[in-house]
Amino acid sequence: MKFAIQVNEGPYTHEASDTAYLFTRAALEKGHEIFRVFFYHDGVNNGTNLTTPPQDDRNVTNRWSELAAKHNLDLVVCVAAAQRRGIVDEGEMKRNGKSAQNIADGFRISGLGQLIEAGIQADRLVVFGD
Amino acid sequence: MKFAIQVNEGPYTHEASDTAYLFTRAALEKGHEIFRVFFYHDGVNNGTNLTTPPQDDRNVTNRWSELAAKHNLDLVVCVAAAQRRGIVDEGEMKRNGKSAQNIADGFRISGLGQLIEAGIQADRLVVFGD
Amino acid sequence: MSEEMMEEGGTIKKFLYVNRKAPYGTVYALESLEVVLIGAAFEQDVSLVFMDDGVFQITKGQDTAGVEMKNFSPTYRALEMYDVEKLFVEKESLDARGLTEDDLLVPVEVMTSEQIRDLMEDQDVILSF
Amino acid sequence: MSEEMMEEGGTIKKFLYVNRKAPYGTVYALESLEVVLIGAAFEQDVSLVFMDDGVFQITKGQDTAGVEMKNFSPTYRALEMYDVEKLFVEKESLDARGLTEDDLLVPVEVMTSEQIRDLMEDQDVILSF
Amino acid sequence: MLHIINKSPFERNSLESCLRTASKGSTLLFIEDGVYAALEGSAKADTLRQAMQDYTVCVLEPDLAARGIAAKAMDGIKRVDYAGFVDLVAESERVQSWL
Amino acid sequence: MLHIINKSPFERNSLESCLRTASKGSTLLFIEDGVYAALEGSAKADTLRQAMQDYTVCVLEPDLAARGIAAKAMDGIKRVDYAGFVDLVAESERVQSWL
Repeated sequence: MKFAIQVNEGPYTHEASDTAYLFTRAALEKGHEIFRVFFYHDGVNNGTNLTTPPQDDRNVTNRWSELAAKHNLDLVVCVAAAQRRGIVDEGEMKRNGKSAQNIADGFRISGLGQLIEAGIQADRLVVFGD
Repeated sequence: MKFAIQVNEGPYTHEASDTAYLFTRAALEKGHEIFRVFFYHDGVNNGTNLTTPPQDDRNVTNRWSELAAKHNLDLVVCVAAAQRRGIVDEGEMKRNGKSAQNIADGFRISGLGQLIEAGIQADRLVVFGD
Repeated sequence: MSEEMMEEGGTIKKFLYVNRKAPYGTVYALESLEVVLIGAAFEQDVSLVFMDDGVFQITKGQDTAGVEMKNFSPTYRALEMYDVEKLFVEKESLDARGLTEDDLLVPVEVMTSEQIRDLMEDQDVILSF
Repeated sequence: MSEEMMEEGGTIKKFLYVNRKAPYGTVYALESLEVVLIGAAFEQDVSLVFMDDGVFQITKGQDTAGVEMKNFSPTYRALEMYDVEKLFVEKESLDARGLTEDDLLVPVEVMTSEQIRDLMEDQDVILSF
Repeated sequence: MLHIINKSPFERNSLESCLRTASKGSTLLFIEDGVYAALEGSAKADTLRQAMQDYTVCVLEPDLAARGIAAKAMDGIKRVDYAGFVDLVAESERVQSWL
Repeated sequence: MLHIINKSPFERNSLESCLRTASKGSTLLFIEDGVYAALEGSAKADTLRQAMQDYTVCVLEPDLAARGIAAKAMDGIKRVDYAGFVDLVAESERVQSWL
């Protein structure tokens, strides 16, 4: 079956990203397809490569990046939400005259249409948030 | 009177940073002293210089930076909370091998002791959060 | 998914946006509205439900000058132009807040919890904010 | 502030940490504990109150292997070593959750709402999480 | 003592918890989504009316106006702006935010 | 239909709102802080016991264990792991998260 996942909260502050990750991993292990993981609201903060969590804690962003690399996942960060919160790729950096980019491996910035498309294309859309 | 302010949530997602800003500005206008504004939990996300909010909306980070410049405010971002969420200054960038820094003008990264000190030194500590 | 239809080569699904949070205290109401506006271009079968504190999103007379935020409530009036016309409000939520249909800034259909229940069961995709 | 004293050249204030949120669902409990640990070095007069869902922070038997998070509950047992020994729990919050003192992993003093009320009025700085 | 409540009483338990532990004579200030507690005719109006007998009840006017309920707030609630908020904090020996 | 509840019933109104609008025969899944609804002997236990007559009630076991209440959950609640969570979603024609 084809799943789409929406993540509405950033790393660590809420459990949403953890649950979404563990759900996604379990779905892949069961042979399901993940059409897309869409990061919205503070969820875009999962896509920064600038975190340094404590050594004895999970690394939320790296975990997503690694799962994406292994299963060729489409991790999409909403551009409008990302602009409000400061998640930037090379294109956004140039377009908005920012001094740096901080998008993590395996994530890409795109529009809200990607969420609607995921809702249309997937058999199930599951929302994780606060 | 000497106030200290604690901000626990990031820009836009919760009203906390807005209320803290408007409170701080009003306190300064009334002639009070702001000993320190301490950003904790997701509040550290107020200190990124990578946001590009919509043109017709307020710019939460710039507003803090400008208020700090005008009144010589001490805007402190908690280092432990910042590491979990990817707010980085030059020192942190080098120490943790990060590719970029994103700390906004007028903000500095320091330890939790700065919050306790603020509680001790200020006449009132007001907490804004979720 | 029995509700799906193929039309002009595309799938049409029933999308329900469930709005349960108050505006301004958090950004969910505003960013949910942004999804609805973008989503309108996809020509799906869209409904919006306002329940719990979500009914405050469409309360008349919002004036955000004092909090220095953008008043986005007029945008709900523009939904019609995007062919988003199915707006439902839970009666029980209005009652608990001392509000009536007259307090709302857009035409809506007021529904009981039971009717909302049936509406939810008739959807393909439920986006909750 | 009548409670302030000068001692060895420093101010000693009464700090109260009010913990009202459950662990793991949000990070507030963990990051609040980090404040308490750092704050201990300042040798202030520190009290902790656990009320509402905050009582779950010190519930016995937490096992976080399945959620792949760090179990930070043993740290509450270490507070004693930091001379943080005044831990109060609201009885009404325990009762509503079907818990008793036996379910808690650290020695605490169980207080009624009225006693918590007096405790709050006796503080200089209240940090709420 | 000043108690600051920023959560909707329809969504969360902060108002109840505050009322359980606030001393008589304290001041309650409703801000952000907390201002919905001031709504006349709501299911929480009786709770607040009762509270007004033991406490001074204030509401942050800009948050009330933002939400379109400035004309619907109960009588007897003191309305303050941000400057008035600052005064309340300055006048109170201690402050508790019910986050 | 699958209803996912991730908020503590002691802090928020999501459980009540879900019960008001969930059809008989639906499945309720408690995750994250929502799992506290499963506590035997709590002030919400009767609400949940009642709900178990109309709905299939499930709880995410890893979240229950994390919170130290695995031994305190009410009888009659089905415990699932993440794989079981995936199955519940796959089996349900539609999913509503009560955020």
